[in-house]
Amino acid sequence: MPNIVEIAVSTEGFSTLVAAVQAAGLVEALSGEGPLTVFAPTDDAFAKLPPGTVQTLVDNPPQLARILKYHVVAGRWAQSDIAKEESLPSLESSPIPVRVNSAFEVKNATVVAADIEATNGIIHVIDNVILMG
Amino acid sequence: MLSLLIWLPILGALLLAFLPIKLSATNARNAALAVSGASLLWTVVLFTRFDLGTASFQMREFIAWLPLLGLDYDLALDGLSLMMVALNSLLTWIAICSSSTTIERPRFFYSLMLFVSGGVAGAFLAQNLLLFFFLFEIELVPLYFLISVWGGEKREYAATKFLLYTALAGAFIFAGFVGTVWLGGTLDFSYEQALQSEIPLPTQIVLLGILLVGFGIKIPLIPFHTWLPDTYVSASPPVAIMLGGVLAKLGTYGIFRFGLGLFPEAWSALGPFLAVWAAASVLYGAVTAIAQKDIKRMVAYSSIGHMGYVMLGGAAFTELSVVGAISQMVSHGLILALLFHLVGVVETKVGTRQLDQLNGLLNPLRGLPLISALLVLSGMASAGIPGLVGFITEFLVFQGSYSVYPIATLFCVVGTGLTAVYFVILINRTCFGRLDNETAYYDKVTNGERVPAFVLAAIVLTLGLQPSWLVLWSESTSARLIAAVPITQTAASLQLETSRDSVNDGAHL
Amino acid sequence: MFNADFFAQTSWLIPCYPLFGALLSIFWSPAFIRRSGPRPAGYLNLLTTVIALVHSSIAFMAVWQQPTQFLSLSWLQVADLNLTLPLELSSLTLGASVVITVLNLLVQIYTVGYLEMDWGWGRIYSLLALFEAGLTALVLCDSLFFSYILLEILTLGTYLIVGFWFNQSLVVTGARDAFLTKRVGDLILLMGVLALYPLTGTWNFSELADWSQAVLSGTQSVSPLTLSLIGVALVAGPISKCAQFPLHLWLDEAMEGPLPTTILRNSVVVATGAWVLVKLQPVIALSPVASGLALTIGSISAVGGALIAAAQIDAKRVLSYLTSTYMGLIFIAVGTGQTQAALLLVLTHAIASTLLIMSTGSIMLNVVVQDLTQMGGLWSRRPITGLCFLVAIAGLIGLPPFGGFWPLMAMLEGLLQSGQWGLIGIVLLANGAASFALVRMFGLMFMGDRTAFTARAPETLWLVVLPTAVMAGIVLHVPLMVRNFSLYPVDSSLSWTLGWTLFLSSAVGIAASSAFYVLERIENPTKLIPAMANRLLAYDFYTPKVYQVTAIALVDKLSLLTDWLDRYVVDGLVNFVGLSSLLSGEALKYINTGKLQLYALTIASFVVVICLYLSWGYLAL
Amino acid sequence: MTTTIATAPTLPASTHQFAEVIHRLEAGGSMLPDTPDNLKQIIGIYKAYAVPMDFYWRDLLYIAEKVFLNPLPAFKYFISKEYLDRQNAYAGDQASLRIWRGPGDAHPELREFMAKGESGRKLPKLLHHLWHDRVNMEFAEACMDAMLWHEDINPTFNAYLYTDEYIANSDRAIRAYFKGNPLMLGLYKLFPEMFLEQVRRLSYYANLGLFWEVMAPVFFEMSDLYDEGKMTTVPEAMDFLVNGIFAIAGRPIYHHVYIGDECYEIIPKSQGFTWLYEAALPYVEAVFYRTAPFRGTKSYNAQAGQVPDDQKDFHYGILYADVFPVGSAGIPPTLLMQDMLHFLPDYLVEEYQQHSRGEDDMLIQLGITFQRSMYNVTSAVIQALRCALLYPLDDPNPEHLKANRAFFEQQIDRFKRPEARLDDIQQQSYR
Repeated sequence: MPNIVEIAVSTEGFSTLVAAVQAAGLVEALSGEGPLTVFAPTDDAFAKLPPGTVQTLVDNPPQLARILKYHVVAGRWAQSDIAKEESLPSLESSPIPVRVNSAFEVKNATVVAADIEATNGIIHVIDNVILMG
Repeated sequence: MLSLLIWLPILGALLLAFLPIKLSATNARNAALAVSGASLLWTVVLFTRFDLGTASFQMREFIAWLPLLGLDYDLALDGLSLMMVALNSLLTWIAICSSSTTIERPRFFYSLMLFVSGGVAGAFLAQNLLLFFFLFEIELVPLYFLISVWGGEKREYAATKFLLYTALAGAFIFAGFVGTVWLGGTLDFSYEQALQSEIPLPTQIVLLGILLVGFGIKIPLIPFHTWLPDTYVSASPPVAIMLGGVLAKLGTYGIFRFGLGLFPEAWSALGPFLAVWAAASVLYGAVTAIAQKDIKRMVAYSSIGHMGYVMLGGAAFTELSVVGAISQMVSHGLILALLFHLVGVVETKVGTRQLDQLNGLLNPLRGLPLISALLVLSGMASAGIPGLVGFITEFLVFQGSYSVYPIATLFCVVGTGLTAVYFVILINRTCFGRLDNETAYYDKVTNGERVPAFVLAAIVLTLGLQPSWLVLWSESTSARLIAAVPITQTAASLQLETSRDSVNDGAHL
Repeated sequence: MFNADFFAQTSWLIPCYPLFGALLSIFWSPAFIRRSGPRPAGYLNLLTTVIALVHSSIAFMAVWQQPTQFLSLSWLQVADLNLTLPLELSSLTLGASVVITVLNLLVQIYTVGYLEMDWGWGRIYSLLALFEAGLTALVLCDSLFFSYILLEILTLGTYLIVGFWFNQSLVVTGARDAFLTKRVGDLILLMGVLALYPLTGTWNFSELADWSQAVLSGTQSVSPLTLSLIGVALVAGPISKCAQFPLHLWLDEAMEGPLPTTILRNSVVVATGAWVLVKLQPVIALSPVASGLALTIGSISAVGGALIAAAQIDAKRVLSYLTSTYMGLIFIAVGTGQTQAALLLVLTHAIASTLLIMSTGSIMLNVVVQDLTQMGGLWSRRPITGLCFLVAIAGLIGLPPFGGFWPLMAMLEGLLQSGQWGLIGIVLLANGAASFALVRMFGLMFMGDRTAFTARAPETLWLVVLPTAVMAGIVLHVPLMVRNFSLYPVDSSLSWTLGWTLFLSSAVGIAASSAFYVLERIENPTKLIPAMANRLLAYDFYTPKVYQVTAIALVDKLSLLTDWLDRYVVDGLVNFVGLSSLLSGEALKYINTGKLQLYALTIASFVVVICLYLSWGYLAL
Repeated sequence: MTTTIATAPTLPASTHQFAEVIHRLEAGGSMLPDTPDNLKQIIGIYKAYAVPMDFYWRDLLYIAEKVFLNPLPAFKYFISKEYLDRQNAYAGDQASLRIWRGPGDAHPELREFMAKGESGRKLPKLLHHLWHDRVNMEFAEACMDAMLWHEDINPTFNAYLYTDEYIANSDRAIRAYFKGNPLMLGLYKLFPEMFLEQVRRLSYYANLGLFWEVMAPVFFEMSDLYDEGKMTTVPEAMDFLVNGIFAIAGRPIYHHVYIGDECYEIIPKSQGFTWLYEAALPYVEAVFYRTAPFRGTKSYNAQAGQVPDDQKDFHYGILYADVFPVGSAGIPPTLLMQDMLHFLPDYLVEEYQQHSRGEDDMLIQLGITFQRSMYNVTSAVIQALRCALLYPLDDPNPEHLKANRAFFEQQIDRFKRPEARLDDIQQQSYR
């Protein structure tokens, strides 16, 4: 079974995310032991951000890393586990509010594909980049 | 040369009223300013010609007029009249300056103002009792119109009240004059003659009493004062300046010239009573002013209080106190004119005179900062803060009177404290505080409105710092007035002995 | 020509410099110079203050250890009253003028920093300069009359400077109360001034002292009642100036004004009253009643002020009540004839309390609040200010060898010589309570845990910190000044027991306060004393309420009464007597509707009527 | 974000006191009504604000990076040539993201004012300074102080100031700065916290400087677009700001100090602090909303109880300020108004001359304009937050729209306080 990064690289629609992870120097961290839970925004999700947003971040890796870390939670959290929680502690340290009702929502994003298993964790694909605050 | 002071304005008034040419409001105003300015300049000339060493009257002008009546055209000048004439010339100019440029029926208005000015100058210069009375009485007519036509709310009531009160005062004064002349045994109304008449003391006291009531209404002293608040409040600012600054002085001038001057002995005898009357006026005016909500009314009551100081100075009848009293007339005229002018500006811009509606006018950009600053200055001048003219004149009155009537004087000192109370209320409410955002879109103050305020404030400040320029003119006149009293208990009383007696005197006042 | 003596002879110029600066500052009112800011007004006044300081210093050196010289400038000569302005040039007066200009200079520099965000520089600096001018003129002038004039002008100055931030409602009432309270004192003083002249024929302090000698020796006889009344008036004037009970409340309210003005007010402006009192001491001493009044008022203020200060939660108000305390001690000194000790106390208090307020202001500037209960834990971040505060405490209370010890010691020695044990107790008590209050304030501000309000507290602007530090240096040098200028009045027969007692009273105060507020911050030390007593102190003996129901109510009700009388009785009566029917206005109403011609016609008819009336009057004779 | 009109038929009308404003926000508008006059006013004032701001940010960075711990910083407002020429990261040819098309060094109008002042004469710098013919940096420092003092609004950044890492970084810089100065080093030994607290303050200088470095070109560009006729409505102006906020959101916030030739990284960029989270949002909260009551308008007397006990209750910022007393004593924003007065575009000067007292009360008129414009900036912040944290305005899910509304209502609730000016700026007659 591939790890988180490998899944992202091999799956279509995550090229922005992959580029961002590379720019932020997080490849190693995401390929490590884990386990980690990653909320992975699609390319469309990144495209929704106003122009320039991504570019500024890519130019400033530490800041980008911080945003990306907000999409990552320590531990292996499947949808069924998340359903019992109101929020999860992100690696950035701010909490991520989550709701699982009719839809599986992570902050203001909706999970479009849940519970993608990887060797070192689990991936939920989301349709929006989520931000702290 | 004195006649010029009378006839220049009157001629100006007639020309302004009846000259068959079209005059715009501005031109009418300029014409009036020119005429009153000319009188003012002429007054300055008089100052240069005035001989300080001469105690008695100078620059006499005499034309026999109606010998049958004992009425002559007889003018002359001494320190007292000089001060009053100067005040009149200055305040007329100020009042015309201060009147609105958009006034209704401007030609008529300015001509009446000039008419008043000329007449009052005549009254101050008159050396004939009947002439004085005639001019005194004739002022009523233009003033009646000035109040009833250009006044504020309730103007007819106020004008009528003013007319009736003053007419009544006139009746008393006339009775007093006639009595003096009659009992003096001549049929000549000349002041000189009257001076020499020998009337027994009790009769003197009766005559003086009649005159006191007459002039007391005009000044006014309590309890004859109730026409004053109504009239001052209803009158427009320029008219109020004339009324309070100049016309009220006809009363004090009359008392000094004809009461104190003609009956010095009776005057001395009535002294204690007058001192109490003065102190009562001071306190009554000040205390009542505190309760007022309308700035103009407050200033009106303040005026009653301040005229009390003049009376006190007169009552004490020492050289110092009389100089003080004469100077106080001038300083009161100046300060009152300044106050009324400023209040007028405030009312024009803000639209109200109510203390509970005004606020924050000291705000430098949206308020009336300069007007407010001068309001502080004039309020403080009136409250007797040193460095401004109000202090030194009040102080001279107090110092001059203390040795004669200590208790009454101390009460008057309390009065200045109360004066500070209401002026602080006035300044706090009007100038301090936060501007109301809903209403604070007032018009700019124009330079034309600033000029009179600047002129008066400069004089108030200059004379406050250099009071000798004010007091020196009336010194010898006061000395002459005092000297007329045969017995002592006067100027020389600044001695240890007398003052100790007077402490005791004061104790049972 | 420009030798030192020339500067002494032209000492009258000293007040003129700041006055000149004040006048020029007017141009920086918002109405005049609009396109650039108002700060030049401040720099200009700093310059004039420096000039005044240099002039005073040179003049001081010129008169040092020289006999006193007098100058006089004629002002007004009227009738038998001759008002000349006499100036006394002595090391005392010029020394005082040096102190005043130095304090002013530091305060004005401090103001540059403290009010750096303010747009009212033109006003504040012209007022500061007015005070400087007034104070230097006051110390130089040798006449009660001119002192009175200056005090009155400073009263107005107080009104304007407290009212500096006139947008705020409490400022407005504070300014009002300060003005009126001080004015009450001024007018009582004026009564004394008026009454004194007929007796003495002079207002010059030096001649008044001679006259007092004459009265004492019996060459002049004056009734004791007169002397008492005059003495009481002369004491009562300074009561309000010096914020003594019961006229002390204004100083509390005046704290609403900007802090830099508070510095001057609490240190030197209130001391003007004490200065005049010292100058008048020979006259006051003539009457046991007046001296007794000074002692009573002084004692109450000294002890009461310190106790109230110890219960305040507002930083500025602690200091304001302590000012009353020290002025009270000065009253005691004057009441017992110890003018030298009184002057020394004026000096040490002025210098130490300047530093006290400067350092407090420096804290308030970035802690934002004034509430002591919301402060704490500032020591580690603000050690410079903390040290300055400690120096100020040491310089104010009786703690040898610092400045404040010496005048108190001198007073105690004097009191001991005359055997006034009660007063000794009061001085010690006041000193102990003051020490307690000050250390309490230090503890609340600097010790304990940091609070939300003090969490962020860097040392403030250098323009604030630097003058404070310089002032601390001056405070530390006061003992040297006392020695070098031999200001200590009593022969140095220091009574060790007395010295120890004084030290002990401070130590007790410090120790008690440290126990509660420094070492261990007791959550609510007010529990230690009865709640009622605490409220009584915290709310200043309920003085505002007392004013409300007495003087204010009296004037208010009286004015309403006379107004009512005026409207309904006097006016009503007059109207009723015969004019009412006419005054209805109906009869003359038509006039107003008419035209110009009608008016003219009426005028003409009036003239005719009057002429007829005239001749009728004559003919009827 | 785009301004597609998002009508929300599924939601009933708001019952909020400011329902009108909320509906406008929900439709993608601003708190400030969309009128041509409002647009003219706010763009004009952005321009007038940006010029002094160009000085503020340069000087703030100059103080944080160069003046550093100078104990007597008498010349801290005498900015060096290097900092005047410093290229703005978002303007000029070298900018990787060019917000303003103009040059990256100091604005020409600023340079002219610094050289000649209002007097129009070339005088030595010191004379201009003493004549108070200069930019009022005190105002910028006051804004910085507000951010510093309200420490609770910037928790992440603030927490870092107390870490060992920060203290070690500062220690190195302090020692380097005072090298060869035994007095200051001795003092540092005695009172290390005193110096650290100063450095923390300087970190906020850097923070605010970096924040304003972005805002100046944003405002310049808006002014240029308006002049070119490309910005025609208030919502457009707001959207430009929203986009700007997003574009720059990730800009690093750091504090570097230059001593000699060496750079000491007190707060390194690698700490990951961002413009949006560590500067912009705290700035808005501290300066627009909270600050502290002006000493001339509120009593600080503890017994009067006019100053709130809790910093969260402080509401004295420009959104609440009474502008009428501007120009009198005790009203610090006058400093900013005066700074803007120098750089007003002609069309605003004309506008002001036609109203109220014209030349005489221009400071107040432009102050009120400034208030309007800051309501627009705050609207942009609210919309940006909505965008970042919540849902699009045209989201089909009614639950999401409800969440949006709840958010807007919560934001507008802060203007229910009586002193808030939201009501006033709805009227054109408020000037």
